Amino acid sequence: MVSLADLFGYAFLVPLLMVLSFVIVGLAGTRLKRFEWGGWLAVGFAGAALVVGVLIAAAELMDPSRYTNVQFTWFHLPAAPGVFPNGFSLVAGTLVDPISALMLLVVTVVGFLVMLYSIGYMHHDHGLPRYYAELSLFLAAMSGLVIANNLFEFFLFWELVGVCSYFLIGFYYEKPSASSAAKEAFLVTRVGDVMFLLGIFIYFYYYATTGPSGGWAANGFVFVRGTTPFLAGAMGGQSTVLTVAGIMILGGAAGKSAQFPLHVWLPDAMEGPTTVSALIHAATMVAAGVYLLAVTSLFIGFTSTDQLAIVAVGGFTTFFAATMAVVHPDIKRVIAYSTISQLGYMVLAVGAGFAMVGLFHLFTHAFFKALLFLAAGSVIHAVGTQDLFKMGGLRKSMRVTAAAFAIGGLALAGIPPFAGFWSKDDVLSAVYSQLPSHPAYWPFFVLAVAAVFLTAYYIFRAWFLAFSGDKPRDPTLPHAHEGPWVMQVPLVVLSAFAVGAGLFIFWPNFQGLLLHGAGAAGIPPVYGPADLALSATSVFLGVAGIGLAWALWGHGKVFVLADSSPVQPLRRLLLNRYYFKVGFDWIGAKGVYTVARAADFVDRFVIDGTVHGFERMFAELSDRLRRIQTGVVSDYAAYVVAGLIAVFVLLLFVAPYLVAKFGGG
Amino acid sequence: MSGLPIVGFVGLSAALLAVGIFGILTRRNFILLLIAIEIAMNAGILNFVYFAAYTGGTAGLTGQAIAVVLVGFAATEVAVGLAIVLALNRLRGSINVAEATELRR
Amino acid sequence: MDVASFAGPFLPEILLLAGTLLVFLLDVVRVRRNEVVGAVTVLGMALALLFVLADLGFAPIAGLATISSGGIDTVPSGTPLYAVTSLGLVFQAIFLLAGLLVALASLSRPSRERGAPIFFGLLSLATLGMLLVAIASDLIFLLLSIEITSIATYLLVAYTRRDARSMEAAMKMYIIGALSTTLSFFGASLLYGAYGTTNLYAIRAVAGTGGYPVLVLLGYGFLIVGLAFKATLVPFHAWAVDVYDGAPTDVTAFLAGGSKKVGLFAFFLVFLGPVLLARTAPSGGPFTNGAVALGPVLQVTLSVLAVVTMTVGNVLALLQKEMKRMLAYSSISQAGYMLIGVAIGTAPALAGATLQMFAHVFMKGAAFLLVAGVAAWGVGPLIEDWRGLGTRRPLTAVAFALMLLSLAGVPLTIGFVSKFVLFSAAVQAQGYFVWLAVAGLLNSALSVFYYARVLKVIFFEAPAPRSEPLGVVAGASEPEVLPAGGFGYGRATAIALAVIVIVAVGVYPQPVLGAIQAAAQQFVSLGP
Amino acid sequence: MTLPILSLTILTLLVGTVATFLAGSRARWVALATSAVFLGEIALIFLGFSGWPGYNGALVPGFSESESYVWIHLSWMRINYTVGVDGISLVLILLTGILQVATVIYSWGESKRPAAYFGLLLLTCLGSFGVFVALDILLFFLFWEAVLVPMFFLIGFWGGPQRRYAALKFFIYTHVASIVMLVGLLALVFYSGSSSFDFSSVYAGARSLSAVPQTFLFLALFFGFGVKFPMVPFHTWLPDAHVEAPTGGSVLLAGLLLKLGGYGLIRWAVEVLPSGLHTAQPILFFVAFLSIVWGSVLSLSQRDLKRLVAYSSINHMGIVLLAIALDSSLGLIAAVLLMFAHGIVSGLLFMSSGSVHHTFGSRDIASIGGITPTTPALSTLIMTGSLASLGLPALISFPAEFTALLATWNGLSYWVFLPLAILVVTAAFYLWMMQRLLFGTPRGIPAGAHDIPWYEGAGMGILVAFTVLFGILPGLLVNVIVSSPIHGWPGP
Amino acid sequence: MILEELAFLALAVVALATALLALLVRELVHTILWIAVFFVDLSAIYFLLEAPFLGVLQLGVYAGAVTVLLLFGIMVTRKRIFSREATTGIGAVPLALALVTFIFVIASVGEFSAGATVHAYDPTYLSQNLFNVNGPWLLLLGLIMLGAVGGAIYLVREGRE
Repeated sequence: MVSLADLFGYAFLVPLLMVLSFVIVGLAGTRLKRFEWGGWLAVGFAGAALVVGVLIAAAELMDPSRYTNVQFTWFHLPAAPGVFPNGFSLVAGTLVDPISALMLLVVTVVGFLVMLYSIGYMHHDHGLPRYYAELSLFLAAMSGLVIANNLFEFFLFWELVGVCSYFLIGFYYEKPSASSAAKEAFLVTRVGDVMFLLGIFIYFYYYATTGPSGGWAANGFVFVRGTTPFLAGAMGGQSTVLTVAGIMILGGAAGKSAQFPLHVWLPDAMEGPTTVSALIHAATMVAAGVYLLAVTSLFIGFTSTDQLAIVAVGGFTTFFAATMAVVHPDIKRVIAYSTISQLGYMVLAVGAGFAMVGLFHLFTHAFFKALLFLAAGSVIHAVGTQDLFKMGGLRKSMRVTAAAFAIGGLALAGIPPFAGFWSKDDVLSAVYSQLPSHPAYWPFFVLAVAAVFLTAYYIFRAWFLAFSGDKPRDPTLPHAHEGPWVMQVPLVVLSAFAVGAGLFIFWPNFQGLLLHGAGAAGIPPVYGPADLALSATSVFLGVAGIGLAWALWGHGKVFVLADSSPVQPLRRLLLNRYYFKVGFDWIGAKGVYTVARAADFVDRFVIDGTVHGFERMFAELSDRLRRIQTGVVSDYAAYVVAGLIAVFVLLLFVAPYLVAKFGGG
Repeated sequence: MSGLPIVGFVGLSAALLAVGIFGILTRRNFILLLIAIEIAMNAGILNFVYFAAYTGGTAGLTGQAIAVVLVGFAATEVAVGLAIVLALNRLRGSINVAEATELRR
Repeated sequence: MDVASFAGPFLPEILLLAGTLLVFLLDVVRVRRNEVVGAVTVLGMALALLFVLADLGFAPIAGLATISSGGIDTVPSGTPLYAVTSLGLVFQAIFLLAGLLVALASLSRPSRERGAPIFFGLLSLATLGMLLVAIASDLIFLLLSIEITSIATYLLVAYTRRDARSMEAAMKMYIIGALSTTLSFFGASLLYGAYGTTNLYAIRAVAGTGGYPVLVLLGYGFLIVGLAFKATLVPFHAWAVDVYDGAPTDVTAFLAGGSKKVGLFAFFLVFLGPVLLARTAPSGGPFTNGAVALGPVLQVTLSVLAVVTMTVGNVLALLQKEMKRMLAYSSISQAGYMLIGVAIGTAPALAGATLQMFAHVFMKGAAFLLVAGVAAWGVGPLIEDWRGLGTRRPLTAVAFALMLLSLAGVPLTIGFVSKFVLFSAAVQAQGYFVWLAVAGLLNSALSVFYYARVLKVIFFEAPAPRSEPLGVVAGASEPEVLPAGGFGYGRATAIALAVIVIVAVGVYPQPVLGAIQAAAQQFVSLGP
Repeated sequence: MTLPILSLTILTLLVGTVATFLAGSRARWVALATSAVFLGEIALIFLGFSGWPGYNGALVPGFSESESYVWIHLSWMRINYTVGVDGISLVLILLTGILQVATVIYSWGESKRPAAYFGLLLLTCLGSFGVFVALDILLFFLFWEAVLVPMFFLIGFWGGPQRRYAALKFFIYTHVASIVMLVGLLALVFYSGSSSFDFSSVYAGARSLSAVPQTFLFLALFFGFGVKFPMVPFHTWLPDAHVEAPTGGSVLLAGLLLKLGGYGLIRWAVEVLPSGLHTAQPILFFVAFLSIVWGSVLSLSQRDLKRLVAYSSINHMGIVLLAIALDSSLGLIAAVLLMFAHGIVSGLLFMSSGSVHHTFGSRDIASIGGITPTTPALSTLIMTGSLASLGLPALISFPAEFTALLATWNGLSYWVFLPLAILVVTAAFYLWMMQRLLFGTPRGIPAGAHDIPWYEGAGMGILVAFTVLFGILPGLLVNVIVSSPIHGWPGP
Repeated sequence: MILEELAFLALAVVALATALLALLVRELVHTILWIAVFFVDLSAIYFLLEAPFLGVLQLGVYAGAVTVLLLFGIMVTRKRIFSREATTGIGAVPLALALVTFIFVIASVGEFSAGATVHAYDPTYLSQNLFNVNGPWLLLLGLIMLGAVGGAIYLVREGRE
């Protein structure tokens, strides 16, 4: 009898299928014109991966307490005295547990849908084999990351998804802005990666001897199923170096998940195709940072200082990103800021100690945010611009899209019963439950709650600008129409998820998944009266935000702020993204590059100059000495006699002195 | 037979050597140079004779024998020098050594 | 005492003497064909070399040996003037090889030249003088033997009678040489005055036990200067550059490859005793520090001279534009390396220095011979004029490159092995001698500059269009072709021989090095 | 019956080199055949390494395969022809084989004196192989210098416009360094009271020296090997040599020559002078950090693609030095891995720089750009090389850099942040280079430019294959490195 | 005793003076004159030192042969026999060098005790020594002369062609 659980060992099939897709499409894509340049092939593989992913998730849902680890040794160093008394192993393997199953479900579902959507959306672009190959590789790396069973392997895929993101952002590489954005994305996340790496090192070092089974190092730092994180068990809580490690992990997560202050790259990453934004920069890759924090908090644990830092970053980013979304005219960037903001919620939840709550929000957010992006993509596909102020009235010609966007917006705004409500409410109430014991969380909690209002406002501002009214504000726009079925099906499916994903929480098996994933820590708090009040507040704020948006932008209105308005400087500040990008560019272009030029000068003229100086010195010396070769034999005789006297002086005075002083021989 | 003044003899040979060196350094006429070399050479020969006289025995005889050989050698050297003088004079029309500076630097 | 047993040990010298006399006799009977007299000379030298090698015990010809190995390497009793040591035999071999190379190459000179008997006669006479130096055990014998070589080489330099340059060179060499000779004999007289003997072994014995007066220091000072002339140490080198430049290039090859080593071997003979043995304190005097032994003082002095010599030689070579003068300066700096061996005075160091001299015959001597051959093609005296030789005459260029690389001490060449052994010995001696090794190695690094520059010109630069080779009308044919014909068989043989030795000994030095090491070991262990 | 496989390999390369020199227009085939045989022999060595019967492994303790013959025996110096391999050398030998075959194929179209060109390439590889197997100081030095000469000619004859200057500079820098190194090696022999130049006796003798002489010896050796690394501030020969060298020369220069320094430091200084390393550690750290920072920052300001890659080599070799200086087994493993990785990756990058030059007549990334539509294959290869060089996982540099940095953390704790931060700069200059050269609107592209010829692609393809293979399975290399006894690695 | 010392003193002064004069006079012929006197004076010193054979040899070889040779050289190279040497002054540096050398040598004299005995030798023993024990010296001298004669004649002979 084959049971679903037998599938757990085959989780590696998901990345493997996508690698196959990458290889086949990458090598043969140019000859597969009939299959949409390999696109259909990629969809097929993604479908197969979806099947595996769904089956695994289903199996895990059936029995949420399972942890299935399969691994092989990557490389092994024999025991040596010092840090690794039991040897040192790096392993690669798959770990199917509640949270990875959950993530796998998200990745395969959204991945498949986006792949399908791309068939229609990307149809007119060049370089499709590259696109599908890279997208396949991304899915491979992302699913690999999700089921990685140790930090090292995690980091490996983490980097790979970053590179895929780099390539896909720079898909339109002829556009300077695209290649620049790709570079920026890579570099900023690289900063985070570097910190992440240091975090890994610290963990490896500190758990080399103290981890389970005689040293974590010996059997490869595998995330071991357990009820308590290592930090609590092995190291007994607080220590400076572990705090540093936690901060480093936070840095890594902040880079990937675009949290303050490493958030600058994500809006610019919108230079890539919208499908890429939907998959990578909304649903999956950017969520990897949150996933990392969750995994770390579950398996390793954070110190309380770390937790405060995480809460601070998450809470602040929530509000900070939302403010920038408020004024932006670009439909994709509005959603991008919204992504940053929503990721902030997740980080906040993980930081407050509720990893599973964060993951739950991640789960719902993946669907409704992908939905929003795909809907936006549909719009862009139709009208060829991303400028909200040029659009208008699209509701009439694009009903499916308008509805999908609205559903996504409602989910995002946290209006019940849409998915976002349940998860966001969980986040807020989870943090709220910690406030009595951690009063330092208060300001960030308040920011997060305030962000709810802004969220509702900006997403409906976008909706009204794009869809309400009679006709586009820019008459030169082409006549809008819905995309082909391949674009509509994902919208519908995702809409369904956006409506219903939050309701999963009432399914006992799903709850079991969250409970078991969390182990002993991070169980969502039980609802009480205070939570109801909180829910009401957040719903009220959401509705208020929508109302304000309707008031200002409804029916195709355009709200124009007077030039003399006192909030005008604030608007400029927000439009310029708090001048962060300018600052980063200045550091990069002016600061570092100037230093580099100076170093180049030193290299050429000081170091090489010294060498040439020696050369000139010898040449000069040679020239001087050459002049004693006068050609007059009497002079030569004089040298001989002078030499004779010199030898006398040497023999009679200098040499005896030296010998007496230093000893001979 | 008692000794002649020791300082005197070594002094004389040293002085002759110095005169010879002085001549070699300052004179420009090849023949004068030859003469200067001979003066210096004679200083050495004088040394041998002098030290032979004060050493005595077989070793002393050796000194005188050296002196005899050196006298012959010095004469031969002058002969070779003169051959070069003549050849040089033929080629350059001058035996001023300071003028022969084609080879330099 | 029958003739054989008397003449036996000196068979090489006698053979060479016979050759010399025969050549002069040929002149008298007006047989002046270059090939004939040359062949006689080559034959004489080759036979002499054969017996020297046999005496050294080289396996295939050891049966020819005229000296039983027991007959050498013991301190001669009494005060004889000559004693055959195995190191002396090694040096005889070196000298004969140098003479042989030059004689072989000179076979290729124009056969109608009238002075051939004089040239070859003087050449073998000079070589004979060198052989005699190698067996000297008496200061006067040594100096007189050197003078044989000196007089012969003065005349060799002046040998092209109608060339004002070579006559000027002869004049300079003569004057400085005569001055140095004078100083040497003066020094010898002071040593004689101090010790009452001129026998080197006797001096060694006395100096080893009896302390030294200032007179001895002065005597050694004079001798250093006198011998430094031959060995071209700085600052007694100034003549050498002009003479190497002005002399007929084959003679230069002999001067650099052969007669220069005479001075250095004389350093071995004269200074090794004091350096090795005289470590007793002096008897006091106006200038000396009362507690210092003779040996270390001489070591320091010679070390300083060695370092100064190699450094100045190299620095001066850096900017030289003329090929011969560059090689001359390089030759001067090489003398500095060789002197290190004396200054250190251990058997390994002596072996290293000896191998260096052996190598120098084939590197520098052959290089000058090659330069002479190339000059005969109409290539000018400047290094610039050698542009493009690598493409025009690749074989010649490669041979020359090998010699230069060997001089620079690039591995798998004999020059590397010799420097390696020498500097190893310096490090092995420890103390401040390690700094000698460092100085020597840095100098050899400095020397790479000018060797590499020459290689660059030869291999990387396009041939000069203006230096039309002889016999080719400008523009009439492609200017890259030099006149047909090579060096001639003799010169080519000599150069090929040198190249073979450079590479063969560079790859597998054990036979040569082993013999030299054994000889040096025995030489050092001589003594009371 | 023992098979003298190492000597046989040297002989093969020697014969192949000579044959190539004489082969005229067929030189490239001879060179390819030699490379193929060489690879086969490397495979045999690998077999022998894992216990293939018939290898005389026990001759030199600690070396799996070794041969020894008398060379020069004097009373005071005993020099043998001794060769042997252990894990470290084996990895680098593999690198030699890979680079040789890749370079030969890449250079298939060389038209300027091909016989001499291929002959010199093979000679360089021969020298490198010799350095990696030599277990006698003289033999080691000999091969060491033997690498210098062909490289001098490769730069000086086939190089760019400034080739003479660059060749001379290269020769003199490295020669001076080898001199200091030689003094150090000689002193190693004689100060340790040994008359034998063999590794094993020097090893035994030198380790028993006290700390002070060990330190002096170590510093001398470090300088000698360090210039080859190259360590800042003795690095300026490298950019010039690379910029002027022909592509094949650049590849071997970066891929093999720099490794000689690292290998020499490990084999002849770190292993035999533990106390010396211990005392000199601060100096090494300083130099390593300086090189890391300097190389990376300077790469950022370069316009010439080759110069950029050359400076990045300085940066990477700085990490190697850092890993070696850590004095831990993990660090040494990381260093060897890094050297292997850098050899492959920098080879790839230099080949692609060469192809850029061949295709567009310039390597100035400020004046040509947007080449991807014209040359997609080349563009992909450049991207692969750059990403590998900046440490992308699943490519070979990643496990190496990861191990190195982990070892750095273990040894130096928070100091690791410096090389980590420099990783960002490294990423920055590669990304910026790609942005300017590969992406954006095409500019400065000559008419008629077309994608690279098959042989250049094949040469780089080989390297890409190994980049991926060992990137995914670094354990293959690590197992080799750790499988032989590790000489006196004390651990941190 | 005193007489001998006085004689030596006188001879030494004459030797020095003639040597200097030979080098400093402007007429070359006068130079030959002075150098002849110098050689004769040295020969006298040899007699004083009980070395009569050397004294005679000095007279014959130096005062006779060498002087004539030099005179011959002057005659050949100068058109007028009484030509003047275009001398170039004395020069401070050469003078200093010569003086310093002198001082160094004279300083070594302090080593010797004054008034050792002067030994006289029978020329018979001298000849035995010269031709027996130290015979090779003469052989070497012969070789030197062989080279000198052969080469010098070759050099000079060209002049007559």
